[in-house]
Amino acid sequence: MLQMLKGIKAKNHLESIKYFLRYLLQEKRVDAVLVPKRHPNGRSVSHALITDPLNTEGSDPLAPVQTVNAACILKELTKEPTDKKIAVVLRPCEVRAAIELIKIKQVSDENLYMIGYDCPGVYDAKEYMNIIEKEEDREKFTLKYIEAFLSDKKEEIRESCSYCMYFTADSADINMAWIGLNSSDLVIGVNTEKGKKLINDLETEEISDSSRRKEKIGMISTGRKQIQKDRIDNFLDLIQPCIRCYNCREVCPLCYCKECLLEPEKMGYSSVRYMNRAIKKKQIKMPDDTVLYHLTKINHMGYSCVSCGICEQACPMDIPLGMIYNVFSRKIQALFDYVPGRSRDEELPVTTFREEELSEVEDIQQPRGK
Amino acid sequence: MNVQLSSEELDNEDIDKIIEISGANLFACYQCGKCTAGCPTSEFMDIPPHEVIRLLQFGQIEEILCKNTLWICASCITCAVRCPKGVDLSKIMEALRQIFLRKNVNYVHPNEVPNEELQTLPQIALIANFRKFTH
Amino acid sequence: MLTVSYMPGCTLKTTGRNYEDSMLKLLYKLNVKVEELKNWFCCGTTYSMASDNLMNQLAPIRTLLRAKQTGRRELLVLCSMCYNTLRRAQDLVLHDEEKRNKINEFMYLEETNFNGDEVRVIHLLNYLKEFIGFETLADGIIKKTSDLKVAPYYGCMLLRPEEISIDESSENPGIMEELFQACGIDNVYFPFKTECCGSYQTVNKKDIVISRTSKIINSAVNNKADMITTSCPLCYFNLDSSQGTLVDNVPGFKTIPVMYVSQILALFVGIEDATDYSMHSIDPRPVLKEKGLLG
Amino acid sequence: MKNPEHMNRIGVFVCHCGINIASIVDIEAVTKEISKYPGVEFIKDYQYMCSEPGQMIFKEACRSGQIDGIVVASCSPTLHETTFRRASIEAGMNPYRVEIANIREQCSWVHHDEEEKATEKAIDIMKSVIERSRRNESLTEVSLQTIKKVLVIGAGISGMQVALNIANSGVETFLLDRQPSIGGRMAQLSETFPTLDCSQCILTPRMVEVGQNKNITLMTYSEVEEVSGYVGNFNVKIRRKAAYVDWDKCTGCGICYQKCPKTVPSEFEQLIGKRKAIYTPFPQAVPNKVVIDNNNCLYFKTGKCRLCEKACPLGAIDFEQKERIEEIEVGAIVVATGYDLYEKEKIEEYKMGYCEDVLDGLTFERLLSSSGPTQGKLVRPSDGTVPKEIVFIQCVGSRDPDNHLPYCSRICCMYTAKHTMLYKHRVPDGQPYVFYMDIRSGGKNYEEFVQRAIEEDNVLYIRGRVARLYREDDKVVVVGADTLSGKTIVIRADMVVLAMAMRPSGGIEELSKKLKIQVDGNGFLSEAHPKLRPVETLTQGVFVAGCAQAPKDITDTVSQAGAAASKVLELLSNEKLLHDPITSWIDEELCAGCGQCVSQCSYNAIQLDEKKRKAFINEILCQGCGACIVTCPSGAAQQKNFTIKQYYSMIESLV
Repeated sequence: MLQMLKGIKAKNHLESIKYFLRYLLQEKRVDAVLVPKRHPNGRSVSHALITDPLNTEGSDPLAPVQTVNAACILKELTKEPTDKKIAVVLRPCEVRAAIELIKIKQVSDENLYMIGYDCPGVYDAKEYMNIIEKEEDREKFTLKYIEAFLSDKKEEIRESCSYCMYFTADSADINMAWIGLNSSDLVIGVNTEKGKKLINDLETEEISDSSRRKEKIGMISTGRKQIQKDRIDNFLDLIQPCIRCYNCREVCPLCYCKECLLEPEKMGYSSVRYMNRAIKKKQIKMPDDTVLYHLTKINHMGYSCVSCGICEQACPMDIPLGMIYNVFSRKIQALFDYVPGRSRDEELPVTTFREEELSEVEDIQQPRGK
Repeated sequence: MNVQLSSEELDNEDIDKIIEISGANLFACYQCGKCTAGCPTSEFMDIPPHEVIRLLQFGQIEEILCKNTLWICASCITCAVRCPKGVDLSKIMEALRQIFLRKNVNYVHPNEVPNEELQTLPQIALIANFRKFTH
Repeated sequence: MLTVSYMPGCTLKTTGRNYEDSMLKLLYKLNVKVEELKNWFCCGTTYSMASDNLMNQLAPIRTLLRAKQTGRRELLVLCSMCYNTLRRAQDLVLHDEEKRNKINEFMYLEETNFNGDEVRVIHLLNYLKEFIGFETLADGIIKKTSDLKVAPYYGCMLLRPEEISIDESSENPGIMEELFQACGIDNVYFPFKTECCGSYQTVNKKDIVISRTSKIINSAVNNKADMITTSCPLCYFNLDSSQGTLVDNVPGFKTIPVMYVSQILALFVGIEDATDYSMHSIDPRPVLKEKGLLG
Repeated sequence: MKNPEHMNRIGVFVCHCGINIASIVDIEAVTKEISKYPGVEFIKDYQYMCSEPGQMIFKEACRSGQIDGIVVASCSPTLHETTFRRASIEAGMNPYRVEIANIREQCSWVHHDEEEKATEKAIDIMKSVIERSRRNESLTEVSLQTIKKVLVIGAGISGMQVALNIANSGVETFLLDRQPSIGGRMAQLSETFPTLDCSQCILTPRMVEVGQNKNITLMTYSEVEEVSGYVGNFNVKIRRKAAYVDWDKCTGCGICYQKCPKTVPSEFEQLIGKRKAIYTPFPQAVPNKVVIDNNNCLYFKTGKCRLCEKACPLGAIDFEQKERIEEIEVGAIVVATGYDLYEKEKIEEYKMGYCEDVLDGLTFERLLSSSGPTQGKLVRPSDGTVPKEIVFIQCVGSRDPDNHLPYCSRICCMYTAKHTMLYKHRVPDGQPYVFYMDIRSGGKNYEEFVQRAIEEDNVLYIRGRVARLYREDDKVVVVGADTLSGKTIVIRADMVVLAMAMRPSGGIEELSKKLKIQVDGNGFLSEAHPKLRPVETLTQGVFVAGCAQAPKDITDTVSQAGAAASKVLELLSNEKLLHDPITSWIDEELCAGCGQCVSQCSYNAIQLDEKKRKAFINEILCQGCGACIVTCPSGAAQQKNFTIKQYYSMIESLV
């Protein structure tokens, strides 16, 4: 159920978000706020950890660019326990990644308040830099972009956003909503007890009619579903250009190993062995582990992948990694009826065994005969 | 009469047909007799219901078709409900009737039902009877 | 006001008229509008258990299609045979995808398919329990002082096979007892309530039916029942009509009237003109008068 | 060519296994090829490596100091790995440096018609095992102290027997039961087959023996609350239920229950007899102490009464008593929780016949028992008349996969025969009938016993099931079939005894979860191996006995109890337990603390230190199953002598 925060009046969505963050800091509901903020030169945005309410000016979480999946930052921020409360403003894919990381204990949400928001999608970072360069009022560009989104003008958002089905942050503690809503007031959904605590004595008003929002969300979802690919026929061709830079691994919010299993030294490969193998097989491909690398990564991360697409953006060879991950991981997740980041209570598929799965095994072991 | 058993005798097309029509597993039956014990009409039968399955296990389908048992069965399904092995005897009886009737013979001849009976009997009795006993 | 679709089946228009009439009047009094399907088919009266022949399933499925087209979720049936045939056909379609497709392919002229779960075939007893409520029914009872003892007879088709049973137990159904108890009507211990009456054997093997019904009737009489009550027109016929023969051939045989559930309920709620007593071969009027149910 | 990193002096022994291997695999070719393989320092083939002379060759090579790793190419490691490892110890080498290459079951036997390929495969198998053994470490077994105490759960004949056997060997034993007294089901029985001796007469002395045994601590009226630890070192929390009586003071004199005004049906008497709200289950109870049933006690219900308190000369009544948790430490646990009967209410088609005179087998036992509610006089509970026609129905709920339980309850054939005889001895002019499907009388003197019932006591055995029961007047009509004559049989019986199916006693599932042992599809406890390890469970240190494992009669129960006791004693006879060192370990450098391995471990061997964000493995609990290794994406979980690098190099040698 959505509600309107009554005290907050602002001229646009961006302003109302800023106002809300400032309020949280002023009232000492939290000690710090983590939010994307416009650079002094105005070209790009990056995350800032803000403790002074005045410094919330320039926050621009809606800017259509994502340079990092913020869940990665949360790993750093909660490495050691602190008693400081932090409100983190996240895109829906970042919320979902963060929830997955909480499950595997790489992020501690003890003192975190996740504030998500309806995401309009982003440009490819390079493209965004080119566009913003030409813009005169870079502040207003974000608002212009949202308006275009609302009026259904086709924007060239990056591919992985164009088929994203989870653009509302329903599993965050609080989600800020604007799609399908008329007012520029701050409308929020409170999804957890924690979220409730954060706004507990604020005056709110329930929004009774959210049918237009539902309709709009439904419309966007249907459109996006059609763009989604269902299978990949030329996987080997697609990954052929891979130069083994491992950028995709570095930016992936869910790759959490301290040292990747696929580092050459862990394979126990000595020069002698390379040579021996080449002699035996007549030739070997160098570097030789691109296929293994990508398959292993999908195998390890497939059930948790939130399809944020940051890997695709990071790939210097323009391999459509976002699409590849989306197709594979959707299939894996469907097998287990699992949606990463949907709920904190849903256990990771590989860590549990459901009873009906057990009977599947039994059926295989004891075929029913005459 | 002796029943001579052999593998050919047991591997019988008619038996396969019975299994196909009824969908019942004849070989699950362990002859406990609960079907016979509960059958409301077994006292009128030439051979009791459990013996029908036994003879089918022996492949002796002709032995059964010449008995009245399949025509006495009133399809009350008591046997199937109680069977500890889940063998649906009511379906086996239906299959046996079908094997007989599909040779284009009638067991009951509608024309021979006396006129005054036709007047008084409820339709459901007539239709059900003809459905079970005519081809 | 409740409205329900209704499929009478063949016999309720003829020898089972008392059943339909009393039910219609009863439900009218209970503020239920009963809408007979415009275009129903004979259900076949007995479910075909030959799995390789689907022709016999077409009629019941067509009837269910008509019910689906009314847009209502429930299809009320009274006759036990109809109930059994429709429910089992529905069950078949619901659980066997291959057969469902085959049947639907065959009926290509129909406007829509039947998937098995669109319509619930509901028997009168369940309808009274779930949609009207035995308490509501009891509120309408005006003949509170009668000490009529009924023997509720279920027969086979409402109970077996287990998966289509109207009650949770095929062996120990209790819905009629529950109904009578709620309405303050006594019922007796009746161990033959689920034993087959001989069914369609009544056409060419009367002796079987006579043997069956005599056991059922004796059990009811020995347990001090005044009346056997049933909800199946064939059970009714077999139990009622065989008593003439039994009186002639069995010395000391005691007769007992057989009535439909709805006939009895109608009397208890004060509808006296629901029934044509001349259709009964054992006239229930003497007992009804004795028990103060008829003036 | 020398590999600088790893040990590289490997001795290889190729076994011909008579002609089992040698007739298919070309031993000479194998030896020639393998001797060239890097690191192979020594190679030798022999006709039977496992024979005494074969082992001599092996040991000599070990002692030579020439080699530091060994590969024996022979049969499956399950057969002779231990043989060669033991031999290596005798020769002064670490046993975990010995590996087996299976070239018999996995090679010569399965490729007996393709000799050339078999030879190639044998070479490949050996190469890969050589690769693995290159990186093997010398391991020593983990040893742990064992606690020389045992907990036996369930104090029926099975648990009592286990406890006595163990205690008589001088090992301290705790015997636990949730009932106030030991004795279990056997205490309820009248006479026993096939000897017809009185159950109480043979059981009571045993109960006294248990009660007086210095090494046995009775913990009746108690339940297992929590089990932690592992073989040799279990920690068990036991809930001692509140008896509201100070058992240290109570002498079981019985004045209290004579005074108690509240009478309720007795569970021990299967509800056909009575007991008071303060009671002992039966007069011969051990320990002879009373308990107050607070669900029925007037004081607990209404706040008034306390007559027992006033009557007790010893001041033992304590209404304020609370249940308490006691902790014990034991080295082994035996589960002997016994059975219950399947509820007769579940048999729908018989329900119309149910009345006081339709009994289950155990109730009939109480009716026969001279200490039972009728002092052994056989009369109908309904009206006290002597039943002249009595029907026994076997397999009720048993052997009925479609509606009830699929298995045979195993004791019913015999106890029904016993029931018929005991009935005839009490009612000589009565007629017993037995409906049976098959008579299973496979024990010693069992068949003779059944035949005696048929021949001497004129019991009429009718082969068929009963379809239905119903009441008629004061009789129960039994409608069954006799499949031998093809007839439907109707009997107007005065009494009907149902041989209800046996099933594991209630609560076994929760208990099995606490003990981390498995139950089978029917709820009985699973043994480790149906033939070779019938009293062990898959959890080390936990054993089973009696009907908790499967239906069985007293004879078999006592035998199995003895077996369980001897397995326990075998376990505890060692000062220390040695644990296979092939366990997992966590590379702390790599562990990211995600905790996925923790949920995968079936043995609770992994713990997560949330602060350090690291997993730790308790190597005593670890069974080396490898589940954590498969789960760990980082490769932080590793198994000794089965490291990822070892696997890589094994694969490497093959592709």
